[in-house]
Amino acid sequence: MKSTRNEPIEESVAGSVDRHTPLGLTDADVLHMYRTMLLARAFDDRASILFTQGKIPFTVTGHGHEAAQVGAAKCLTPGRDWVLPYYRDIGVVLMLGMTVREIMLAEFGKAADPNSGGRQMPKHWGCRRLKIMSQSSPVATQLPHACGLAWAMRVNKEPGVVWVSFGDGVASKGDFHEGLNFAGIHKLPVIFFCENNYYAISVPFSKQSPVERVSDRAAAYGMPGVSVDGNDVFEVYQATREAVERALAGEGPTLIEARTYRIVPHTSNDDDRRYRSRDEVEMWKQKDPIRRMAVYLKGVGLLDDEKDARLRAEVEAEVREAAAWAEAQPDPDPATVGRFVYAEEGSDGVGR
Amino acid sequence: MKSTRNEPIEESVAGSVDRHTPLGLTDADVLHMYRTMLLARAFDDRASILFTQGKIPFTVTGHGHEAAQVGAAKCLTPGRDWVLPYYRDIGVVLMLGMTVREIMLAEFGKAADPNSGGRQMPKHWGCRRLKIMSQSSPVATQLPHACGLAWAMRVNKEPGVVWVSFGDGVASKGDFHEGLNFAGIHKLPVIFFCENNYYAISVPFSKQSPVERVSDRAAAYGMPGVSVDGNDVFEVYQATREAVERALAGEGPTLIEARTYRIVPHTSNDDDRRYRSRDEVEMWKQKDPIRRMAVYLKGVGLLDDEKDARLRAEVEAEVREAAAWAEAQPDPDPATVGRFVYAEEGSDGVGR
Amino acid sequence: MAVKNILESVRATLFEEMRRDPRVMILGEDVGRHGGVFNATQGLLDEFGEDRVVDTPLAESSIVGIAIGAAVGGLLPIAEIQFADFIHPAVDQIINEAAKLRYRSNNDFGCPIVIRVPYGGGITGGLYHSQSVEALFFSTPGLKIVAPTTPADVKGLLRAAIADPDPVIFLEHKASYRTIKGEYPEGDYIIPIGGADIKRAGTDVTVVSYGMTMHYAWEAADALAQEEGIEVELIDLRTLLPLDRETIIESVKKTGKLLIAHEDNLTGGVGAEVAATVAEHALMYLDAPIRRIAAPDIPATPYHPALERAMLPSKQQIKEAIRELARY
Amino acid sequence: MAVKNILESVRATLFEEMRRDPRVMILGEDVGRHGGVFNATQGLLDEFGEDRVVDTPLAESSIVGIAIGAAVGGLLPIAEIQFADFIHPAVDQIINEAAKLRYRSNNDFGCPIVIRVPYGGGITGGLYHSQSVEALFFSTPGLKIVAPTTPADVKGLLRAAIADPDPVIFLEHKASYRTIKGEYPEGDYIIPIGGADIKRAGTDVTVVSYGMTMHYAWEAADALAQEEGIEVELIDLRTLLPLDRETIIESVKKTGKLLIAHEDNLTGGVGAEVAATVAEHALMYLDAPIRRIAAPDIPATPYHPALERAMLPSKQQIKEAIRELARY
Ligand SMILES: Cc1ncc(C[n+]2csc(CCOP(=O)(O)OP(=O)(O)O)c2C)c(N)n1
Ligand SMILES: Cc1ncc(C[n+]2csc(CCOP(=O)(O)OP(=O)(O)O)c2C)c(N)n1
Ligand SMILES: [Mg+2]
Ligand SMILES: [Mg+2]
Repeated sequence: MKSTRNEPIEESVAGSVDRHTPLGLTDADVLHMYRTMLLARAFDDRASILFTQGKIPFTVTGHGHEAAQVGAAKCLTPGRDWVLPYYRDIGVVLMLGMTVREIMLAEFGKAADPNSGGRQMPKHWGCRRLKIMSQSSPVATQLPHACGLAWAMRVNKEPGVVWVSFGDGVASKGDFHEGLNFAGIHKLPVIFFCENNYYAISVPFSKQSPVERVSDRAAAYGMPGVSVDGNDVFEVYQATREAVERALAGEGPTLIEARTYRIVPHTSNDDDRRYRSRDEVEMWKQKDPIRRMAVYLKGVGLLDDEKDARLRAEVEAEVREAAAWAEAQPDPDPATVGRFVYAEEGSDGVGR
Repeated sequence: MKSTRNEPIEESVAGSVDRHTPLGLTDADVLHMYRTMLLARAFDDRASILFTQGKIPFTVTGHGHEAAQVGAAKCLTPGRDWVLPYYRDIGVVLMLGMTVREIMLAEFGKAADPNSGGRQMPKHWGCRRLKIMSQSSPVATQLPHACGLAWAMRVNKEPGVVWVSFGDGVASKGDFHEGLNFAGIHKLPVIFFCENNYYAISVPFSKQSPVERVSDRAAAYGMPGVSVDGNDVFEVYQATREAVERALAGEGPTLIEARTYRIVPHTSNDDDRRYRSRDEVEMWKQKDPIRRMAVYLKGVGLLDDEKDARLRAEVEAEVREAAAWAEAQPDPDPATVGRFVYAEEGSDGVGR
Repeated sequence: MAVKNILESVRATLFEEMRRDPRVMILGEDVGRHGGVFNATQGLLDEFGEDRVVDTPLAESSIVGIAIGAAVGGLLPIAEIQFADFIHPAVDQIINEAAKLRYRSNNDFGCPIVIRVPYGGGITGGLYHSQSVEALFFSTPGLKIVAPTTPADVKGLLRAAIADPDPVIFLEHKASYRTIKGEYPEGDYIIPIGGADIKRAGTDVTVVSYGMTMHYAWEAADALAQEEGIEVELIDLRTLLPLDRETIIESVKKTGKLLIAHEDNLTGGVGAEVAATVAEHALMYLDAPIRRIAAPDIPATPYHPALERAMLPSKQQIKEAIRELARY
Repeated sequence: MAVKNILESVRATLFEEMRRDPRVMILGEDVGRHGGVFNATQGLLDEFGEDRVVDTPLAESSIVGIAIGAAVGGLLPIAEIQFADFIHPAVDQIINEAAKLRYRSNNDFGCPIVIRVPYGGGITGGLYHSQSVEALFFSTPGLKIVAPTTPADVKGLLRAAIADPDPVIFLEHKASYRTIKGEYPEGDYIIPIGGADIKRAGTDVTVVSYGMTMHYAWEAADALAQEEGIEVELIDLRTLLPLDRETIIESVKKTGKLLIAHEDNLTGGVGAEVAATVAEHALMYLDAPIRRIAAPDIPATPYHPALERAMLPSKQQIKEAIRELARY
């Protein structure tokens, strides 16, 4: 497992060596992964346009994180594993089966948004059907939740793992420490997945961390820590699969750091020119994980320009259609603003 | 620096090799250190008696931690360094210059108690004169305070270090993580001193920590971590002195773990038979740091039975006298209960 | 019926509930091998094992956070915070997570956790082993706060809290643990959360209280009835949130006089909301200004008993206030 | 005099104070290179350097904890919490440490820190970028809480907060940042903490408010005076803690009618204490039940604008309540 900074695309994926078959991934798998990366990107591009058009008040996107998200989520089993993705993780929830229309409902804060019915900002995931636990905005709180879910699975003898993701900024927080500590003590089947994009909004990693890698912190919790090139979907897949296997085998948690870059501002409210150079951003755009995946797929003969163009047109159409559809869906009814502060009489009670 | 469990006394201190002179400690120094250890112990024995007699409602003691405390405090410079000792650290505050009478005032919660005027439980240290920052009961909060003090010293170009102590239980808390992280990032002159007695009340170290040593966590914060035999005053002294030197040289913080044992219950409210065997406690009583120090001093010819008895009688008398004196001092005036919620008009204002 | 003190009632109810429902689990500092620093969980580890009785590290934020996750995973966790004074690191998990989980997920997720919190002064605990923390959580919709005062109420409300689909803070007054004794109802006894209890009916003055102060008010009321013929209607809130406004309003409509007494400090306390409720909904029934008795606005109970006594509301204070109101 | 909006007033005051006193420092997330997510600290790093403008890790408990230590070490730290919604992890440091340091040390130590907190809804921030957190701290003796509403008040009170020897929570309503403009006083302008401000004198109804809601109340009052001749006495609390009870009581003694309006939710809000104070100390002057307008008791402002509007108190609501009170 490499733990250095990402290499330029040319070096790491050029050529035509088949990397996916040895990992047990079929051609269909990798094409689906690629398509999901494209879909995530197309969605986020569309969301940014909707924001610019003034159709939605806010958005946050995963631009640049797609390989990390799709590579990791490919290792999860929807319906078996509990998943606690963070606000950039559109690639994760797409892989788990949340539909583009569903996500678009959240973007508009519509009544039918399965995540929160328009009560939370977009990309604040949550969906019992997919075992995606509802996420808040305060960061790091979800790490202890992941431990509690893992405890319940252990006690209830339910198979599976808990996968929880977060940014590099989160590694500074108390709840990060308390969560990893508990998981380490009890060897819980939790995969802690950090998408290190080197910034917490504007604060560079060097001002957040005294150590070079987030994974350097794993040893303090008696668990393995691995750093991977987060723009390389196969490195991420391999590390996550190994972590899932360890967890399922009862060997406990793993901390994975996927080193990547957010190639756009923090959110639609942010102006990243204040805190980082255009050169730096450009340099990382050259390492765009989607381009890298395309180069790979072409190298191994699974993709050509025409097919690529078709796929891109497809996802673009899907996203446009979903946006138009979602925009036309009913807004939340103001009369519902007071509902579900507490469970309502006749609801299905405890646990819901 | 050894990082194994404490050895039985016989092996580690028998013989007559001079260990203190090479460390730069004079004979007077080590005799003073020994006397302070005796004084701390005598004080705590007396406090326990006062509790049993119903003269004070509560006490918490440092029984067994004396070598760790005195060895560390010997490296500090009163009036220069900021010190944030925790509730077991009677040995530390005695070394810094808090008097037995002053500490006894706190034991009775008397009006003249310099720590809190009877507002806090005993052993909740605080004394501006000695640069001992006021401590609360909630644990771990003091670690970020230590960082803030170090920041102020740096900005104000004041020489010195910040020394902050805590138990093994504290290493589980969010504030531990946030404090060490900040100190590591900015290479602040803070010495994090953990007195690991293997229990947080009843919870054994194995249920608190996935790693064998508290010092194993230092690497996550980019700082050196050392574990020492906390019952060996010279090991503690040496490690602390090195940490002070590093801090003064601008090389940043150190995490020191002094491995020791609380040979009495947690506090006067606790019954430790519920959670640990008498054999275990007996085993550690054999390693009593005071006995070890006495054996050493006798070995190098600085102490004989007669002098030892005289010293013990002296400290015993001092403590008894202080108890009698303190008991007779005025209680806090109930009319003062509302004072100093905020600064009062005409007080010396900001910073006080 | 057996007689138990508050502590015994807590413990007995925990045993019953854990036997009844295998989903119930306990977690917190020293709750296992030690049995809790107040002995509330003694014996549970032996009977229910390490899966269901968890000695956690010293880390309150994660204690509540783990409970939340375990609840979503299908268990019914009871988290113990060793002293109310140490609940503050868990405030984010309680207020931003537990209390908002149902609302933010539009009812897709609930958070059936109980947080047991020994609180209150009068035990020479000093500034950090005596705090009342109800005001800290009282402005948090989504939470329920329960503060029972008798062994029977403890059983009935603890069972209701465990059965509740939403997060409940269960306040146990430390000074009552061994001093307050009473009947412990057998079997399926349960008290719905949300209802105040009229501990004593009366016509002259309404007294609203909870916690240890309720017991002082009760003694004061009994004494005044006997000695001076003043008949107090004593309302034990029992549930602080959601507040049972109706019972308070109805009583004040009858008596025209209101005294609120609690140990938490005055400003921003539960008493303020009680007073405001009456000033909004029964103002024209009031024959006298509303009175509040509370701790003074100081950070917490100081350690020395002389200071502690000067701080805590007393039976005598309550008696005088009732008398003044009755005569108004 | 220059005209500035709230945000510009905050920034200008920070510049002035940092120039005036080298002990003043700023710390928080994104306050340095970025200049703050609301731009409140833009330019400070360039002028004052990294010693005095510190980009911290994402860790609120330590942001406040470090500020406390730095204050004891002789600096005057201003900690920024990026959004009020993220202050909860720092509650232990604020309530148990900062607010109790002077009391617990019997005046040996003080804690002169300021915690700047952008708060409030109306900016489509959803459940976690819209919260009002004043009730969370309002029951904490040892703390001061300030919530200025005009650019002049911002300057005067921010200077007072920095000069204050005790910890001050300085609430800045996000919806006011760019919408509220006014004169920015030059020079040594300072407003003592602890005093409410009568923004409008009147004889018919007393309205007590603060924050954005105060502006809605102000508009409502002006409109009612013009349209219907109802003269409102509008009290802007400005300081929430310690509460200026006298100004409120005096006003109610004059008008006999009281409306309290705030954006925080009803139960346990600052309005409850205001109502209780009047019900205790001016009850017999009241000619009508006290009215409170507040957000409903839901966890926070939902994201969709339709839901957000349904939640936040409006000028229209306030107007109607005043009218009803005036006619009572
Ligand atoms: C407790 C808390 N404090 C502050 C914020 C405001 N905030 C939102 S995202 C963010 C930066 C997060 O950085 P990182 O964890 O690296 O994730 P990234 O956005 O870079 O993917 C901050 C400070 C928050 N959401 N929660
Ligand atoms: C935040 C917090 N939670 C709980 C407590 C109660 N408590 C007091 S001491 C203690 C154990 C501390 O253990 P450790 O840090 O190992 O120190 P030791 O007492 O063993 O020296 C606990 C849980 C506390 N003081 N603060
Ligand atoms: Mg990041
Ligand atoms: Mg310990």
